[in-house]
Amino acid sequence: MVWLIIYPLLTAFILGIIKRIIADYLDFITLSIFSGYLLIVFKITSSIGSNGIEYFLGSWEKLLGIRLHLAADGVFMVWLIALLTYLILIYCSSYIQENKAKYYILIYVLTASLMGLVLTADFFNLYVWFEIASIVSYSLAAINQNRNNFEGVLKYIVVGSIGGMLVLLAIILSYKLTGTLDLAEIAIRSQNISDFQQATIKILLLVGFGSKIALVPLHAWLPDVYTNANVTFNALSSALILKTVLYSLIKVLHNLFGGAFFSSKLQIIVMMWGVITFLVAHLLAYQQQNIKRLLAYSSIAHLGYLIMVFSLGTEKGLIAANFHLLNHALMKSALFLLSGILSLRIKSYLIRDWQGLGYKFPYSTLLFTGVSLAIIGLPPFNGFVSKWLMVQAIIDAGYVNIAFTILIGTILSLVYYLRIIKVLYSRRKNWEEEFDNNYKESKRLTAVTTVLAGSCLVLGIIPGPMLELINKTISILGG
Amino acid sequence: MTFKKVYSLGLIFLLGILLVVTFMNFNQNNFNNNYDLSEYYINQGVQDTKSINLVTAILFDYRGFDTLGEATVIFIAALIISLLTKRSTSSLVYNNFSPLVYQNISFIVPFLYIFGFYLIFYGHLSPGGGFAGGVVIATIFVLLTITFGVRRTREEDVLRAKSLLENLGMAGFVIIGLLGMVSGYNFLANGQAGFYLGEAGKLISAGTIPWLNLMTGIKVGASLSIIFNCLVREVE
Amino acid sequence: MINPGIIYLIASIILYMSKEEWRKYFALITAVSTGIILFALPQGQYLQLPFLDFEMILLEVTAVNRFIGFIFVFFSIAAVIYGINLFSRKDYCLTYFYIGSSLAIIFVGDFFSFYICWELMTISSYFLIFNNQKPVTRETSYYYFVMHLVGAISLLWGILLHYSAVGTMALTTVKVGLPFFILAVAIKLAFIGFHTWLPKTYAETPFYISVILSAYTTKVGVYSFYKLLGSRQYLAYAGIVTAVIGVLLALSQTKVRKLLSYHIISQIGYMIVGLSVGTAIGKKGGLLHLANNILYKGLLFMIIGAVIYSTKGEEDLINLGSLFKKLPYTTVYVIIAAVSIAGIPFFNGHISKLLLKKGTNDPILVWGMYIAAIGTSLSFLKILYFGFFKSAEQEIETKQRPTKGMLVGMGLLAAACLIIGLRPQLLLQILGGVKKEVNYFSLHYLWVGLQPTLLAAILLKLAYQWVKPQPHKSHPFDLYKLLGRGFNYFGSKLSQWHNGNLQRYILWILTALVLLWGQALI
Amino acid sequence: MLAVQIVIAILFILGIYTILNRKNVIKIIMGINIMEASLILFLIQLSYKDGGTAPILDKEYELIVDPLPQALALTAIVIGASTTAVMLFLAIKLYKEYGTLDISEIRRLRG
Repeated sequence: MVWLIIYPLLTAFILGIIKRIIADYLDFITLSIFSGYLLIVFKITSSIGSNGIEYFLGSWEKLLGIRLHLAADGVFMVWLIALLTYLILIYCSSYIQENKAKYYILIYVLTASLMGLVLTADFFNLYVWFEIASIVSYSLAAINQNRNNFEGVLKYIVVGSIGGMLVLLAIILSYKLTGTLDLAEIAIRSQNISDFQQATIKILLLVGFGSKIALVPLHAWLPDVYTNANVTFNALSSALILKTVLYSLIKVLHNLFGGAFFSSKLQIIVMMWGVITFLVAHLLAYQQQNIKRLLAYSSIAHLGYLIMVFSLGTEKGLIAANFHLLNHALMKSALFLLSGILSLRIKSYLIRDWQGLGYKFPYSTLLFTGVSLAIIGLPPFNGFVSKWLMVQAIIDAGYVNIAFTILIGTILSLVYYLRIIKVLYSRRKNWEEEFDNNYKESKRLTAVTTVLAGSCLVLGIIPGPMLELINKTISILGG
Repeated sequence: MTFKKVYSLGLIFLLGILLVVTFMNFNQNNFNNNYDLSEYYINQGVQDTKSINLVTAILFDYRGFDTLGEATVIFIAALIISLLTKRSTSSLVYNNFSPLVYQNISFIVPFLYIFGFYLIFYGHLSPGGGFAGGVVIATIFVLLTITFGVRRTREEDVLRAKSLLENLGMAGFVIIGLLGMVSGYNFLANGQAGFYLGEAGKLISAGTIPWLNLMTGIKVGASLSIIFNCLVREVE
Repeated sequence: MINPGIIYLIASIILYMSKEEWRKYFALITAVSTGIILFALPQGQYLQLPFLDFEMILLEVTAVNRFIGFIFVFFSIAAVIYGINLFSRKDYCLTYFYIGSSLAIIFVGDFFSFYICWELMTISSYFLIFNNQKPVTRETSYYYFVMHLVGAISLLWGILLHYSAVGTMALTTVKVGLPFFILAVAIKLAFIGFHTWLPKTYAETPFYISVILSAYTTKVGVYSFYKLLGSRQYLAYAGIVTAVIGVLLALSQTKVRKLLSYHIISQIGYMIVGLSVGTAIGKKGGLLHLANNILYKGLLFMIIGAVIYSTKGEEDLINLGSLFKKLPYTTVYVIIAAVSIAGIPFFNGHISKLLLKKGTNDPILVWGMYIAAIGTSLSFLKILYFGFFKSAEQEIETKQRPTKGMLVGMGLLAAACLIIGLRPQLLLQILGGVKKEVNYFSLHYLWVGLQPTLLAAILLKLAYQWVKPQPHKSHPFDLYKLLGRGFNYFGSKLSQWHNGNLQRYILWILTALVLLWGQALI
Repeated sequence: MLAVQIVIAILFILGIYTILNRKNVIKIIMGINIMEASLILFLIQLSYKDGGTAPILDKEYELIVDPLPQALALTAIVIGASTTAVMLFLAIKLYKEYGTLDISEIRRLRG
């Protein structure tokens, strides 16, 4: 199982060695190596039992070394990471022009670190992977061919370091209390830990991870980073990095004190936090002039939904949250990648510059419109199904008023996505002169976005099998 | 005093109080679990790994995976810094020192090499290890660059070689880890996989630990000198 | 067995892909064959589909929805013939999508698919209204979509509350979450107070699009009113208020399509009255009025469309005049439509208004309807007189004649008006018929039917100066725009706080940390 | 024990104070490093035992300090150092782009 982590790592290092030799076949080799990775993922996940697989690094059993644990619920994340990264990698192979090899190396290391976050069952190891994911994302954010993004990345890195330190503090404190770093063992040993101590560790974790997943008062770096970053980074970050960090946060919060999180008074605080997050983020998104910033705020809002529903802790809530996590990953990566295509020619992400693009890129604009409707939460797209499930889960848990805020969020999100659709389909004067009509979208870019957008529609019309799958895999978290 | 300043000072004060309260609270039920993990390391560590330096034993054997991760962090840092550095146009940069400095540096460099590799190879026997040794090796390049300057045209090749070394070090680490899997055990397995552990206290002992140390040393040395070169280049 | 709406939905995709020359024939064939299929559908429940953890009932045929479905399909045939050469590919596709979702909504049997069709309808009509040429329409469509989505969300919330209380998704009269359902329905059928989207949209889209829009959106609202809210007496009063205020607002308009739009609101009021009073005759009257309204209001929109088409965009009563010489066929149709809507005997409006009157006992409602009827007659006398018969101050030029398709389309609807007016049983038998006690053509009822029109004619004579179309500025108070501005202000304030200063952001983080940590201590 | 912990707390809030109140980017980076140092000190304090020796067992010792936190500290140091390197690099880049290191002026991105 450790192959899930070391295969991409080893690939990255070997790519670093041979990148000059294979420069001509770089795309082909990189993509075929990743196809091999998918095979590995398939092989490992197909052999998983109900208790998951455990792996002891260095063959040190009995808690001496580091333990990896692929629980049933991790399978879902593993597949999401592998498949989405693959799609984005294909997109990159056509979209990235300079320093391709190093970009691929970064993406491979990113894959490894996200896998590490999902798999690891050791608290400190989690921190290490967390930091690797962070530093890779700083790096990916800083690389942009056209524009410098150093200001955004500085904000990112400062906030990220502070968040990382809070996580480290939580880890040290829990080691001080329990004398072990294994998550399961901590749960066993934490019987006679006082409420304040538990709450302290949880809060440090929440704020530390929360500054990475941009919950509202901790969110301000994210739009700044996204504004000038490469769209592929935006897609990767929004669809995978934020989601995986959120997933590992939930995993830790759940495992650390044996699910006590979901019954404490912290739960209602986190739910309210989620509500504030998405309301504020939706309001801010309407104010934006830049598409990427707008999408960034929308990502923040959706993380608000996710953490709110995750913190319910009921089985229904987990199904809904996992499904929405999948959907949002698909939709947001599709939107970012499509905005990459749409701005290929115009080289601007300002909304007003996009006027009339709908007639130049009819297909991509159609997809963009469809996915926007999906992310607003309109039928027959997947966003609606997951919103329905989320609202239902929250009502079932007894928080009727909070459920209503999700619907208000829907209206707010409509307002700003409609703005883009409106601009895209408006005609523009003197447009023909600036823009030659013969521009065609690249096939590879279009294929990737078609797959993503198509899956949005398919999951909206036939969500049954996917929900069935999620239902099977949440056994661990559902407890 | 603006409002912001007062507010931030108040906040910091509160945070300090919270920290102290938390520490006091955490000190109360400190030893209810007796730290059996560290007891085990202290009592059994040397038998398990034949490494006298327990910190190295933990770093490269019990928790070798963490070390792989932290090496990756340096790797990424070096990668991104070298990627974002502009290709410089100036051809030669140097400072004017008295001949004494040049002589001394030339004299000191071989010893530094020896010291660095000593730290790496004796990492499992005495304080030191791959990271410390790598840093010492990196300082050699730093010293040389500061005193003798650098010829940019040659530097490109040197950087390329260093980056190759860095990648080789990382790949080597993973491959040594894979050896454990080849012999039927788990990733990064050492003693259990039947590697020659030798006798505690000897140079050739502790199975894969010295080799992992070596790889890390190469890697860290190369990475840090890449980072230094790029930073210097940016400042000019 | 298939939901007729789904045929249209599938057809819209085929229309999108089909070739230019085949498109219109295909569109017509679809509409006609759907009518035939609909005729063959027996009553009962047919199509079920498991979805999530409940059953979606995609087809449930009752007398009422069959009745409305007939009218919808019939009108779609007429509208397609009317606009057969005007529609572009996008128009065909979206129109069929829109009609399909409205038809589907009539026939589904559970809340979930009801909601989905409701949203599909909103989306497709948004893109139908969305017109890239005119910036005004862009804003309007935005307004339309947001307002309808608020309604839809309210409906969704109501459904969720209903579902979690009742436990089934079957489409019935609701028990829980009534205010949310009322809000949703009110926005859809343009209750006074929630009506602001309607005149804006219908008056500013291309005329062949407003023909289509006029028939479906609000009528689906009426159907859902019937289906979800049931008969509640207080809603009848709301209905009568809508009817009276709607007609008053209509009277003050000079643009014909705006006038007609306000008229739709007023007519919706009648239907609400009929559906809420709780008597069987009232209910039938309301439904028949719905059908009639589709027919003659659609006809009126078509007529004004023909006028716009031939004068290249003129629809202001101030400028129009003496059209009867230039557009003779159209004049015949407009007379039929106007007398129908005014409730003159032997035309269909008479029948439904009579049934409504029979159904209500409350004097307030009766008098309200009477006033609304006078207003209606007056406003159509206004259209007839100032638009078609009075000679214009400036001779208006007709640059092109209405196409044959337009004339045929209008003719179909006019014929339907006449037939229903003469033989109402033909249509009413689908609803199960009305007992013979109502003799529509007895002398008394003929007199009752003529009364409002005569009064209106006298009023027109007396208050000529007041009724005469004259340019005036209107500043309608719009609460929703104000709300939007408030929302925008709040957002921009929030946005200003993000001034890019890293230290401020870190301060926020620490504040969050200290707050959370502190609450753990306490 | 508590005395060291108070020092840790002071270092921690000193770092935060520096981040919040110093305008210079380099000083902010130093503030972050101070915070990190406080955490590493905490790790060392955790492993400390009165009269214990370093965990290098070249002969028999009575009391040996906990080696695990030391290993963790090493990892934390390396990660911190890498992040600092990237931050310093960014500071150089920002100075070139904005002509200043004043954090209150490095705010083109806002809203």
